[in-house]
Amino acid sequence: MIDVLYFAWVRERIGLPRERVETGATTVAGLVEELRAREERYAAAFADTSALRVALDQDLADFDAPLAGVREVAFFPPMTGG
Amino acid sequence: MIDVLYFAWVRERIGLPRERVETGATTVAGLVEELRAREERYAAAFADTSALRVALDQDLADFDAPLAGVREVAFFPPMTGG
Amino acid sequence: MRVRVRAEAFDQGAEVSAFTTGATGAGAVVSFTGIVRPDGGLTGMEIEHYPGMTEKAITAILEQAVQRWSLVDGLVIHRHGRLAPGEPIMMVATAAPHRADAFAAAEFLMDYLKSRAPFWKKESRDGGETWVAAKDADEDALKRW
Amino acid sequence: MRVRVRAEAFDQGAEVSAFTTGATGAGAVVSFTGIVRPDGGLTGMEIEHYPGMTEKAITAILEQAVQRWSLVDGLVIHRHGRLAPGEPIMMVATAAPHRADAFAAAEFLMDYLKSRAPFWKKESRDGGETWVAAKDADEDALKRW
Repeated sequence: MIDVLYFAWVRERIGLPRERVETGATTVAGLVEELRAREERYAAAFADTSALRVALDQDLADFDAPLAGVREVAFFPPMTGG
Repeated sequence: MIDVLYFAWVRERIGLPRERVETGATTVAGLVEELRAREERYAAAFADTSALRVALDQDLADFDAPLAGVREVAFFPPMTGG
Repeated sequence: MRVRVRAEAFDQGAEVSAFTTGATGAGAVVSFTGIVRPDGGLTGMEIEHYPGMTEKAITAILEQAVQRWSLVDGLVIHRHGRLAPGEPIMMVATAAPHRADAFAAAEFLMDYLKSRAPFWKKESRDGGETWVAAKDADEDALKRW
Repeated sequence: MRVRVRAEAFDQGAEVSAFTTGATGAGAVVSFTGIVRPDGGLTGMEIEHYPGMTEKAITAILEQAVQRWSLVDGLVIHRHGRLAPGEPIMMVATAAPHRADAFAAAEFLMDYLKSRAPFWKKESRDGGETWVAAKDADEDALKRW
């Protein structure tokens, strides 16, 4: 079980801010494939991963990063702080 | 007659902050020559004009600038504001 | 070195004063304040963030700046939640012996906060709400460091 | 746009607040404060200036910055007379729609004030008083603009 968080329009598109996910995926990309296959709203949110960023346990990571030992995965659009 | 002002170590070396000067010089360099010839303290202050800056009527100028119409000449070291 | 992420407004004048007073040995203090610009009929802004990661990311950016430019001190304050046009969104302050370091560190902090701290802005206008898109220029700005 | 040359201390926090409040339409406010650094046993500093020319020179520099970076507003405060270590000497503030302009204008103002505004610093130490020499680096800094 892993905590999956969504922010900004990813959160709005999927319709929830976080959920617990049971996954067999070994990488972020594998997890994205599983989520996409769930429902249309997930497929829409993850349609173009080049428009998304991912953080593993609150550190920015790449989509090919391994999930081993990770407790929290967050998906969000490019940041617009400042 | 022209007002001649001195600042910082130029003022200290010459021993006064300003004076009225009767001059026949047509350029700043000519005025400097006249002042140098006056006394040792002037010669010392104007020994190296590359270490000095000049302003004519409160605008920075060059040592070869003409004095025609100028009412106030100021000599000082390079500025150290900020 | 201090990082504050909060919904409440802050008094940037009081923050700059306190920061300067505390920065013993500094010869130069630079502050930057970002304000909600009332552009194109903007009626408000909502800033979402990622609690936990936000503080962690900003602290890492600030530590990098302090080390790289030998800062005497550094400060980042960033708001989240609902903001009105004209309100300060965030500020950074840097203190260094010399001005070039204080300026460079403040610009570095701003460039990194724009693209590497987990905040997302949503603008409200009469026509509705839209998420602000990240600019390529902001990502490119990181390359100079 | 305001230029103030004065012997009295100023409250840079209050100045930054008032400046920001007045800068309607700005998205970015940058401030710089220069402080007397207590370096190498410095006990005090005396700043001489050229009344009349000082205001004229600073106003010209500020007008140039406002025009070049489309500033919403600009402010320069510079003290003269006797200052103690740790005291603010001067400040500049710039307000612009975007951050790059506010930063560039503030750095430009500082570079020009260093070498083109008629101020001269004399430092006091136990050993006596010495006029601060202009640095080649400060003159060189002007070339980037």
